[in-house]
Amino acid sequence: MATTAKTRVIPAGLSREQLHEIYYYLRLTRSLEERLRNLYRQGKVIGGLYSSLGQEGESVASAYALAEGDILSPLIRNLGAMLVKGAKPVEVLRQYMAKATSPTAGREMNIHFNDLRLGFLGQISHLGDMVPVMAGIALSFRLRREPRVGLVYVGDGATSTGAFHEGVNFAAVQRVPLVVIVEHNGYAYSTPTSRQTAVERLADKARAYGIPGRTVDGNDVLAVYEATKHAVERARAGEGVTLLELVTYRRRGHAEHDDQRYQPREEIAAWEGRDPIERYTRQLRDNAWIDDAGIAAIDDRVSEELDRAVADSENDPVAAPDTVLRSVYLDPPAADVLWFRRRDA
Amino acid sequence: MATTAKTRVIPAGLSREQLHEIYYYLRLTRSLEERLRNLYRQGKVIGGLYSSLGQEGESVASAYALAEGDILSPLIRNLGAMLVKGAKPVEVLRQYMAKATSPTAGREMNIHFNDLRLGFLGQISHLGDMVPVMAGIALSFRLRREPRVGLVYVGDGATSTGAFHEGVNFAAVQRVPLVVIVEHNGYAYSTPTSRQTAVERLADKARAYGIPGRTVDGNDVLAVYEATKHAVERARAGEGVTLLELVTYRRRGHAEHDDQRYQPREEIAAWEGRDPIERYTRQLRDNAWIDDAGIAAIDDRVSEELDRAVADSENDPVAAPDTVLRSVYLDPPAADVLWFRRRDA
Amino acid sequence: MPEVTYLEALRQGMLEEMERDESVFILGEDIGAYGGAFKVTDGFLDRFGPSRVIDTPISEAAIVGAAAGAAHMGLRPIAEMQFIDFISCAYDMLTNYVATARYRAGLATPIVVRGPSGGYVRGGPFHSQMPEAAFFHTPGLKLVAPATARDAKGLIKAAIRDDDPVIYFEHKFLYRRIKEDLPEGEEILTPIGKARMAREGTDLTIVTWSALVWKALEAAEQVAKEDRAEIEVLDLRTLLPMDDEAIMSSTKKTNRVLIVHEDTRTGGLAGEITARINESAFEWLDAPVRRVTAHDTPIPYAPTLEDYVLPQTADIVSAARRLLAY
Amino acid sequence: MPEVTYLEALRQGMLEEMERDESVFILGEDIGAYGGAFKVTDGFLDRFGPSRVIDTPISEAAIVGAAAGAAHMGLRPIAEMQFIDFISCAYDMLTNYVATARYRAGLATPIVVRGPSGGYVRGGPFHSQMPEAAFFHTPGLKLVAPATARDAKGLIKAAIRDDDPVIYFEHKFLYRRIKEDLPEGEEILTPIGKARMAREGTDLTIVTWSALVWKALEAAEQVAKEDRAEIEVLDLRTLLPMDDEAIMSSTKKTNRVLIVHEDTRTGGLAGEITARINESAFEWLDAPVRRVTAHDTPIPYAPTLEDYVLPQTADIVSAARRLLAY
Ligand SMILES: Cc1ncc(C[n+]2csc(CCOP(=O)(O)OP(=O)(O)O)c2C)c(N)n1
Ligand SMILES: Cc1ncc(C[n+]2csc(CCOP(=O)(O)OP(=O)(O)O)c2C)c(N)n1
Ligand SMILES: [Mg+2]
Ligand SMILES: [Mg+2]
Repeated sequence: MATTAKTRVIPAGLSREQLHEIYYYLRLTRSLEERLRNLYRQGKVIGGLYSSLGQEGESVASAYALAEGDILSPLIRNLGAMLVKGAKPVEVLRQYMAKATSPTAGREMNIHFNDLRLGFLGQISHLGDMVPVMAGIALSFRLRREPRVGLVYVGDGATSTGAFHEGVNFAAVQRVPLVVIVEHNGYAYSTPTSRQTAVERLADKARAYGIPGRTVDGNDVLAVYEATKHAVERARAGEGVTLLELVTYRRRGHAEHDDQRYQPREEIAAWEGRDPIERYTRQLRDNAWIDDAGIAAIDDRVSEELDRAVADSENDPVAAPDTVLRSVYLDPPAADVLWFRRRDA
Repeated sequence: MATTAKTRVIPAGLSREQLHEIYYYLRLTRSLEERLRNLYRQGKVIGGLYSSLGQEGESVASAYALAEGDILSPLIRNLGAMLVKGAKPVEVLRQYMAKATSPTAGREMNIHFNDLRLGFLGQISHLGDMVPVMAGIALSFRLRREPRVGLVYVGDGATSTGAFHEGVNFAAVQRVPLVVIVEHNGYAYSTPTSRQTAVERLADKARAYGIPGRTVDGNDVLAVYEATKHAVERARAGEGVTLLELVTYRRRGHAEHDDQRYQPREEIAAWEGRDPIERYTRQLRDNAWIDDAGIAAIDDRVSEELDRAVADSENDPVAAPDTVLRSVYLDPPAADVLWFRRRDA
Repeated sequence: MPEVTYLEALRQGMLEEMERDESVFILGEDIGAYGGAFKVTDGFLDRFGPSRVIDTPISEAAIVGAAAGAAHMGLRPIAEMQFIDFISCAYDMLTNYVATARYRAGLATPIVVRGPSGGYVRGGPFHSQMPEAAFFHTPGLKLVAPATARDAKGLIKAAIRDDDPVIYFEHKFLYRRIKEDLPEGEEILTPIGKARMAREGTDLTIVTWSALVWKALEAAEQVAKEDRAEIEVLDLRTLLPMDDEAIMSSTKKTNRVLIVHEDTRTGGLAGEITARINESAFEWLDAPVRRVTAHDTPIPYAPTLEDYVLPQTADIVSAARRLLAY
Repeated sequence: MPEVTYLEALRQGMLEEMERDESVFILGEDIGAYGGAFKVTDGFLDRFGPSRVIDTPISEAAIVGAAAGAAHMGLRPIAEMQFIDFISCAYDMLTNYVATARYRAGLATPIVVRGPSGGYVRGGPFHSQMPEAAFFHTPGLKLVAPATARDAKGLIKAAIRDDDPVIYFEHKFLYRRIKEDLPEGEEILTPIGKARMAREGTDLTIVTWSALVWKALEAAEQVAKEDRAEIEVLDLRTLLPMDDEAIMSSTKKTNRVLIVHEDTRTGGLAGEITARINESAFEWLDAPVRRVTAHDTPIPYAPTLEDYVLPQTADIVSAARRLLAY
């Protein structure tokens, strides 16, 4: 046998290739955010920059548990999930720089874009609203008897919204194939979870809806994968909604401008020690599921891809207003040009 | 000793007089609704008529657990609670007949009126909205360190609203002195609870908010009193919110016009057998807390009071439009009379 | 030709579309076993089964949001609000999510949100609203408000087929009060965006819609008889997008315009219509554009009070006379 | 006299009222330890403690509802929306509960709901809204929208003292962009319901408010220089109730009116203002009332797109010239 005695059976039915692919997405997410941070510092990002540092593990692993045809709705910190579902780094870069070539042609910000064919639905800013919408997408799967599953991410903070409540309850009573992932990262902007809700374990929120709730270590990539996979399979089997609380930590501020003064330094440091990517890499290495050369190869690939993506986006033209009035409706196809902008009026 | 051997110690620290007073409110509620039904049949009620038949027990007993200074917000089926808090039958009659003399001078319907001095806040139709408002009232108690408590009623159906969720969560995390009573009466209009939520016990909804939840037999007057009293005392002691599920049954339709075709006849019959007033009366009698003469005296008093109330309302003038534009604001004091109604314009 | 009420026409429209197109389904509170608070969907559950007639929890935001999600996937949901007053609970979902979905994300959201609207039924402040102005202001939504049985049917069918989100305000005062002969085999489709000439006239144009069309017609008859003036009544039918052409051509014909709506004055749609006439037909005006609307208060419950606050036929007559005399 | 930004003036106004009146408190998301997304309440927690500066869950309906409840009991809450765009989540609570409380139930609800509003900051569709039209239509609410630092202070103080619910739209583009000398000891109170003459003129009236006041003034200067025409600029300050008198008296003076607002055209407040002018000053008009507004789309994110969709100084100049030439 080629593998050493240290090689353990890979859990959760994953193959070696899949483990490597997960590593690729983790690295891609983190590195893409690093590139974005550079561009932000250069003043090339329009508006705010959001980071998922420390949360890439749960984002990537949960999305990885979905199959083709399944649809997820990401949050601002789910860049990783979108990449898994096929969003391209160049698209993300173009979005952040408001380029004409971006998926929304400069109409929307950052990772607010979608591709339902690939399987991700773009969010709006209003927290909680995507839960009912995803309940409806999952409802359409049930109504058409398609073996597809929906997955929606919400933050600890967003669990306080009325839309979250109405959406989860609706989904639960309609038994639609939906997985609700609560990313418990300790803060909603500056608000610690203890000020958001009086429960300790956000998984307990599932009790209000008569659905199973489970708390998972969000920085344990394989545990997240396994738990999500199980919830996805339940949903696909017609057993309805599952709520997963993934416990993790937001290591950077709400957005790049946030000085995080409300996050104790030691707390941040402690979570640095639990970095999900390092932990996963160690696990891969310790179990001999990958070797150093393998890691280096992936890292290089990521680096090259991102070099290309930055080059392919940075100098693109900003969106020009010639199309800006189109597609408010399908019909009429464009909004009126107002009189003070028309030469003839 | 004058009382017989059968006399048991009265539970929940209630006195005999209080037991009799509770009986009075139960009878008053049921009889007032009977009077209203007559007026409705005579076409004197404007719009719909709502009945709490079978729920008077929980409504009266829970309100009875409050002290002076406490404030409750009733639902359409909490006539009993309002009467306990000091609303007058004549006011209710005038409201239902849209009289000029009614508490809202004909502006609002049925039991949608309030008296904060007496301790009840009028509801609006939009289900769930009173929960945040009562959370705010309870918050004001906490902020001012007043030893007062708020109590809000919601139906099984209203637990599905976003406002319910936001309000209970807000109240729980702010630890305000609030009691949330979920009247689980089996239906929301025609919708059985099984279509409203996937939980069996609505008390479980408390789990989502980190507050205690308890299920109580809503047709057991003393059990409701005791449970509410306990929740009120917890709140008054600064221990925060309690959610009580009172299990009962809506024996009439959503409103008087509703044919109840969706409620199985046997189900209604079964609950008739569990009538809270009969049960309470039996309990009073069996324990010799009242005798037949005592009951007859209260029944007579109720009857006389209602005769008077009907006489004092039936022939009152309907509201005249002379004041209808006033008090949209404190300042300006009245809305404009529109030009087509003015002689001078 | 059978006589059909406004409510029955609406029912028929939905039934026909549900028969025609499997992707159409309906969801809302008490619409299944109970057939809806006004029995608009009576019998639908038996006919189409529980996966196309879905009783929901009391969750207007979720009803609209779920409809939007299903619509993205190619279904065509009709979401019923038990009373249109409760659409306010879905205001965020409609104005932020639904209305912008095509613009920001290229998503088709062919949903219809409909419900019993309007006053004159002693419903009090929360069962009498006509909340058209709340949504009129949001690009991406379409708004329709039929006045006749024919249009009740024609507009619901058109709304269901429209690829954009449509809010359909059905007037509960009209449900069983008006009847019309509707041919059975005929496919009735009322184009969205086109007004209807409800009465031709030469001396004054009334622009109106929904229940007020009938009061305007009554007023026009009275003025014709008593004042020998001919009022033209334009029934807008679609509020957004608005049929500017029809409004302007009638304005240019009669040179006097009265806008009549049931909503409050301040912020009601009459303002926008006045502005558009002002912009496009100012020179044709022989008198200021004026409006007959509700007073600026909530809608009170007592019949006497409601009748005072809401516009009545006599108000339209009085306003028309003043405008004619201008 | 110290130079004070618009944001600082707003802060000062709240601080002064909180010092003056113990019943004033503030609640909202991240307003305590963090001092608010824009640092408007920076330091408030230290100064007033956690029972007067309350960090809430992400629950706009509960924030507004709880404020209303506390207000019924005699407190005077200021509810912050982190961005005013999220007020849509409290739309039901505001329009149905809060706005009607006095009318239907005799309840005083002296709350202020405020938050960063408006565009020109590359905030995209959900951080750029100016949702005045959504509430303008509801009797029972008052709406204010200061343009200057003085009014930022004067209106927040007046709003806090007002016995009716007030929505205070503070313009985030102005926060740190404008400065004004504000005397320290002076009690600044801007009366609610009164417009401000921002620039006197004789040839054309611009009716506007909030950030657009500044663009209107810029345009007026340019027109004065290049066209030798004097534009009067009326800053409404309060949107509801509106200062009709000021609008009419300026209209009657200049005989030409241009309404300028940042909201979309259809359903924006310009419609109502046009209707009012039409009703009350039709005979004084030498030209149609016209409006410069945003285009009827959501607000896009890219600077180029946002600049196209929102009204700019050049648009006002172009519109004013056409009106002057009418
Ligand atoms: C309805 C609503 N209210 C307020 C906001 C402003 N806001 C944006 S992100 C955020 C915090 C979100 O926290 P959480 O849900 O925990 O997600 P996280 O950022 O931690 O991933 C807030 C308050 C919003 N987007 N939507
Ligand atoms: C937000 C909202 N949606 C819909 C309605 C219409 N409606 C009035 S009562 C009712 C059923 C209420 O059921 P429940 O809460 O169980 O109270 P119950 O009538 O059983 O006491 C419905 C759907 C409403 N009032 N508010
Ligand atoms: Mg969080
Ligand atoms: Mg019920």
